Amino acid sequence: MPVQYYIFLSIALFCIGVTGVLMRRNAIIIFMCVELMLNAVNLLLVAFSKMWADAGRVDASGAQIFVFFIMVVAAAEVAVGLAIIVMVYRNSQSVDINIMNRLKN
Amino acid sequence: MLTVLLILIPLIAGLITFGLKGSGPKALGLIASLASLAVTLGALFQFRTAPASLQFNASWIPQLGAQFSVGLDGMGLMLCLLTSISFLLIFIVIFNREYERANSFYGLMLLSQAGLVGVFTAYDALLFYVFWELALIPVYFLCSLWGGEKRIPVTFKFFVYTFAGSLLMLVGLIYIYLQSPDHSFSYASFTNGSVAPQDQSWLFWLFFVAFAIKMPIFPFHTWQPDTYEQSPTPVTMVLSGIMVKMGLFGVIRWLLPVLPKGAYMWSDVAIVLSIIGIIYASCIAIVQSDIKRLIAYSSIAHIGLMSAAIFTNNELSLQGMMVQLFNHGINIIGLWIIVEIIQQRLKIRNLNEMGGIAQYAPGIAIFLVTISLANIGLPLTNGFVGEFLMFSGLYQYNVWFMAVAGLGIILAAVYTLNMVQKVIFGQSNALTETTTDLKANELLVLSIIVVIILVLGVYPKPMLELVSSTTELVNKVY
Amino acid sequence: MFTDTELLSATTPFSYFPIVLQLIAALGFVGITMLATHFLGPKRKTSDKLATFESGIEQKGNARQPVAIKYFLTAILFVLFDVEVIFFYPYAVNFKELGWDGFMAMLLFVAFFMGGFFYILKKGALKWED
Amino acid sequence: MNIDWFFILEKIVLISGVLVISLVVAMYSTWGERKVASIIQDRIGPNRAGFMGLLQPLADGGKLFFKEEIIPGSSNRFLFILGPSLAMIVACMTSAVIPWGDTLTIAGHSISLQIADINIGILYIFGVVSLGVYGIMLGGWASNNKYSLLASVRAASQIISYELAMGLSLIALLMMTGTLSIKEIVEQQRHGGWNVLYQPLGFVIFLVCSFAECNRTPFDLSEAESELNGGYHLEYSSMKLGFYLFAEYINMFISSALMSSLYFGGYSFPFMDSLGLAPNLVTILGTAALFIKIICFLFFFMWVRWTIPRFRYDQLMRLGWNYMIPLALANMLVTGAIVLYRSTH
Amino acid sequence: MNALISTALSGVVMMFAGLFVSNKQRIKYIAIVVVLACLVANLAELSTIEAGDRTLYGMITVSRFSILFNAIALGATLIFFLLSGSAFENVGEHVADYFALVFFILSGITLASTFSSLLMLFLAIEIISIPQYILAGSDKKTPKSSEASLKYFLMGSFSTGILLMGITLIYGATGTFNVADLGLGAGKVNTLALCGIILVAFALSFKVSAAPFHFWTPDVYDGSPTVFTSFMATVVKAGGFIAFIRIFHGAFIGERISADWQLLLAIITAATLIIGNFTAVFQQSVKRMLAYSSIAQAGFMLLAVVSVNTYATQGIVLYAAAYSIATIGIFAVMIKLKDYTFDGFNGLARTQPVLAVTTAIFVCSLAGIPLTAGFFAKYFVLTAAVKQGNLLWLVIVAVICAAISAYYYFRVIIAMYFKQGEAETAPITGGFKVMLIITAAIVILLGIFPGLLLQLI
Repeated sequence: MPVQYYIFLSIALFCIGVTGVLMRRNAIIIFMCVELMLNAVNLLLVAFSKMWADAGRVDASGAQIFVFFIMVVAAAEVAVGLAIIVMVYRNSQSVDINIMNRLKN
Repeated sequence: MLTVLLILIPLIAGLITFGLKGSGPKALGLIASLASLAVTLGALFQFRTAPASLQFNASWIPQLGAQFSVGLDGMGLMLCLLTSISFLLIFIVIFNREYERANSFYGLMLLSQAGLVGVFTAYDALLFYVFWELALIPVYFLCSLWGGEKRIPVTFKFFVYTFAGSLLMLVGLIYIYLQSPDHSFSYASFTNGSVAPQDQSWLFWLFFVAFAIKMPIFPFHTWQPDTYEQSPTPVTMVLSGIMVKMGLFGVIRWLLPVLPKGAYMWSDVAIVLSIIGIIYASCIAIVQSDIKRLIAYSSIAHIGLMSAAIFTNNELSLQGMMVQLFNHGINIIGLWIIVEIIQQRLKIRNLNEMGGIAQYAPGIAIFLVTISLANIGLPLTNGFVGEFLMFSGLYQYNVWFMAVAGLGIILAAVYTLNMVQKVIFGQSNALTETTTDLKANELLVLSIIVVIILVLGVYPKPMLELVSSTTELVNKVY
Repeated sequence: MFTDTELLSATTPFSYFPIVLQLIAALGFVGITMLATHFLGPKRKTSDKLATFESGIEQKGNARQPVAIKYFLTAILFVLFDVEVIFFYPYAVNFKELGWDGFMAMLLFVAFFMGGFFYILKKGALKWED
Repeated sequence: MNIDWFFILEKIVLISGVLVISLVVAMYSTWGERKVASIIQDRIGPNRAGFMGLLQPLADGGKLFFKEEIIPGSSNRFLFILGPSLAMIVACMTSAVIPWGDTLTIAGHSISLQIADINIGILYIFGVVSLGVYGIMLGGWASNNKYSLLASVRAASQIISYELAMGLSLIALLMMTGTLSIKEIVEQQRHGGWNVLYQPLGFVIFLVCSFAECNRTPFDLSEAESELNGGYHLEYSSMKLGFYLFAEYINMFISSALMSSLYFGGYSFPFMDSLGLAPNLVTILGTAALFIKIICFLFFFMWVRWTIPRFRYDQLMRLGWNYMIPLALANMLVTGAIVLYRSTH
Repeated sequence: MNALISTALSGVVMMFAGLFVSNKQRIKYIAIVVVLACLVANLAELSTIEAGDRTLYGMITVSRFSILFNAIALGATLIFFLLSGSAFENVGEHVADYFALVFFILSGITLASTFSSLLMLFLAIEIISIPQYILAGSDKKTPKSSEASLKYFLMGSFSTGILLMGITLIYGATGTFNVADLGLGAGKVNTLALCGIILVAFALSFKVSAAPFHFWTPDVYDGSPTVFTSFMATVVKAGGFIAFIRIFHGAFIGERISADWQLLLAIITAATLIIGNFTAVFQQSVKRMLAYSSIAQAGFMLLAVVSVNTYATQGIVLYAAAYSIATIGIFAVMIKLKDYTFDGFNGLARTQPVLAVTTAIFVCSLAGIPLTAGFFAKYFVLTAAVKQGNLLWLVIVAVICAAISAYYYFRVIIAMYFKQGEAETAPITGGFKVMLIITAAIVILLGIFPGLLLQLI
């Protein structure tokens, strides 16, 4: 399949993620949208890696290594993020980011 | 080396003063200012014999092409002289005053002296900027700590105003620095005309605003009357006697030679602003009833005339203006001292509540009259020489300007004499009847001032000679 | 496209095609069974029947309360360690080509892994008895 | 577009076959379980429906269809249905990469008895199996029942904990084989020896983890009747309950198949290449061998269930984290060192 | 290289120190010794790169500049530990873990100053960010803290996604992650690459809290435990900037491509300056004021990013040092106070003259008054921007904002010196005062002789 398909798919996924982050109010859903963004990037990286490999670059596998790094970092983020969300939930019985305006004043 | 000493004496003395207790600060302040005066006189002597030896260069930030470069020319020497005399006089006058946290007060005073001398001696643009700011900080603290009721917002305004102005100047300095072929802040590379004329046009404003705020010129003057009013009088003396001269000095040293074409382009605007300032300040002064504010506005008017004179591109008026730098400083300090004395005695500043002091304190009356006349510029007083030269220069530049500015003289006479009349003549009241006459230290200070007024009024030649070298230099470039 | 050789060589996306088929089959099976049981079974609903079961006593409150934090901790630790385990896979597959150098690098990795492991053990993250 | 319809047909037949066999095996596992239990406990077990009760599973299955479908009022309807469906789908999907046998040649077409020979078969299995946790979690959470929730949380953290050790134990195997394709691993064993000979420890760890992954005793904490009233599917009835039960048995079946393939040679049997039989016959015999191995494993699963008591939860977690993981790592390192040593000397 | 390894190991050391050492005081001392060791290890590498920059597997490049920056970051951290290390105890139980997290952040910063591959840039940014999320929420009992943490986390991970997309697009356009090989300057501007650059700019703006991506900053800085706010607003922010400047000056330079992002960044800079300064004016809490001021200061540092010349790189180093030290100092004093509003500082000059004087010096440095380090920091970034030529409007905006900044900074001085009141403080030890004085002395020394630092570059 042409690389454009992957590019469009991942851009679409990324945009869905961005929209989700900006529109949704539930911390967990926002977080999932962020993960969606990261995975869109992963897909795109692999697609580009294939593209450049086809174009004859020998170091194109670097992008796939990058994907691994993203996954690891995403995992670390998940770990921290879930812990934070659990903590917030236990503190305020809610993960709605709108009610967290106590900080504002 | 003497030049460095001139900065170091007040600086070190100031720092030491912070740690002193009791009457130590007072004594040290006096000693330091005496020493400064002595050094200044020494420098004056050396200036006649070996002027080059007053230059001092040391490495500071080689990466930037900034040097610790200080030196004294005629104008600088004159202003240093003014500074050392003024501080000495101030310290003598307030010798019998008790200030809360005296060590901080005297320390800050001395630090501001160091900053002022630094400004007058710096021959490196960055150094000049540093001193320029440095002179401001102690004064800010002095006003805020020992000033009147509304001191905090007022001095804050003053600080932010001047700080903003000087930051603009910093941008200008940086721009010129980057334009200079050898990437140096030295005076020489600033004045060698490497700035393109189209750049000079806008750079002029960066500098001019900074200096105009300091002088202050209409419409940048709004901080000034409030600050003068709210500051403790010794600080007001420093502000009006010396600090405003920083602005004028800045124009002569760092604006005209550096951006001659820019100054030429905008001289009309600058003069018009100055003249508006004269008339505006004089009119307000006439209706003022607070004596401190009155003198503050009168200072705006006088400074306006001086700044107008700078931009006339005329050797005569420039020379007159420089002499006036000194004379105005002496006169205004004299006035402030008298105000301080009156305020000390009566605890009021409202002119309408005063009157008849002449009967009870003839000494005050005599000195007030003398100094006021000098301030108006009566012939045979020191003010006359400068004003005459400035007016003649202005006349050559544009007769209409001169005519309007001349109106200022008349107005000055009106409000000054009005003040004199209200304070010392007229009906005395219960309050003014208690006025005691001058004490020894006050008498001494005022006498010195009057002597200076008269001597320079009759024999201004040494002053004119002192500044002539600077005038020539400026005129050559301009 | 869709020829034997293409499908059998394990490098193209098409070798995953049978999996898609199986997914369709599984979905179909599950869906049909679900529908079947839905229509075949009797429907006699009573409120007692629809109440959640609590060993015969009255239902109390909502069940969805936070459970012990230990479970979350386990989940978080799993995420972290699982990702580290994933790193072993590409290494294991290419292990012979990488030789002793790769082995040393892996030893370092294992050392860090064990460092983290030891840390959480000492921190009591896995201590279930209070 | 040139579509190979025969190929598709072949795959559809194979998939249907595998699915049917999975279900049948699962059904008869229930029968087997009861029989094994009765033998071990010295009783008779199911014997009414058909010969030796062989029709019992069919009766049970049919019954589930006709039971009333109850969805508790306070549950989340969508997730409540999704849970068992997901569990079942996942169970059905894992079989896709198991090589059930070598290739058959029919009418010039060579037919692989593996649904999809992808080069990352093991990763595929891990990926799909970890989805199974969702089935349990969703079911337990959607029921809105305290027992269900607790059971599902327990099950989830148990499964993920043992997944780590499971993954680690396989790495040692991968170091030896150098591939992630299950078919290739089996083929290597066909020519070399069975992997269990070289990886005994790895196998044991994998076996233990399989027990935990399938929620089998002694790791069936999530279904501990005595404390949780039946676990995460407490609120389920009719075929939805059936799905959970079936899924569990299918998982058992698949892990048996996987263990057979990874450690016991899969469809290969001793001397299969030296008997000089027709290739198709060898293939059929190989498949039969695989199923024998699978049945042995299934029996082992049941044997253990009726022999060993259940762990306490803290013991279970401690075993998983404190012993299995370090053991698997050590196994990996030792294997790595030995393999490298042998290849360089 | 040394710095990277030593800081990462230090983090591990601190983690385990927490397991074996129960005395919190002792943990602090361990941390101080360890950070000193890192500093020494970092400077020891200076001799090995005499011959030139050292590149490691195309991933990181160690240069004089990076070592110097790391030295500043480590030095600032040392000061931070010395001044505020004991405040760690007040946050929660896991003191050693907090120190460990700080060290991990430091290793991220060292990576940010040495990366030569976009992969390492990403890692650096993440290693800096993730521990911060934890630190922000480390005060588990306070809802404010956990909310700050959640906000920071959500926004931070969002920006990470943006950053990654940017990097990926750049990769798609160029086929390499290596900063030196990107070759964006040559030839026509690639739209894909430009999009990537813009996304990277947005993401990094997020991380350094530049407007309009700054909105998380005040809440997070306000909600986090003060001692960590101090670190987050200083050293960490400097780390973000070093990444910013290295990627933009190192990789995205070209005839046209620079102009494209320069305008964008110039607008961001102006917005940051204006928003940061104007909103800081209205704050009643010093902590919140410092949060906004950190945005404002970020605006000044962005000036260095916008202008591509040597003054900018020198400026960012000087700025990082000046800003970090001064802010750490103010925070250290603030932690000792009972009340974080301006009124809480009232009369501090009378009750604690040493604290007041040093705070005044720090505040002056932040405002950019001459003879403090802050002046030369501002000087350099302004020079860089003036040198750029087409950014004079931005310079003017900057200096006006600098004047405004004097307004709110001096409110602290006004409160301390000119207002009546009895500022309540926690007990102040002599050692703390000595440390404050030393810190203030460093600020002044750098203000008089910035050459001390510059000659190292």
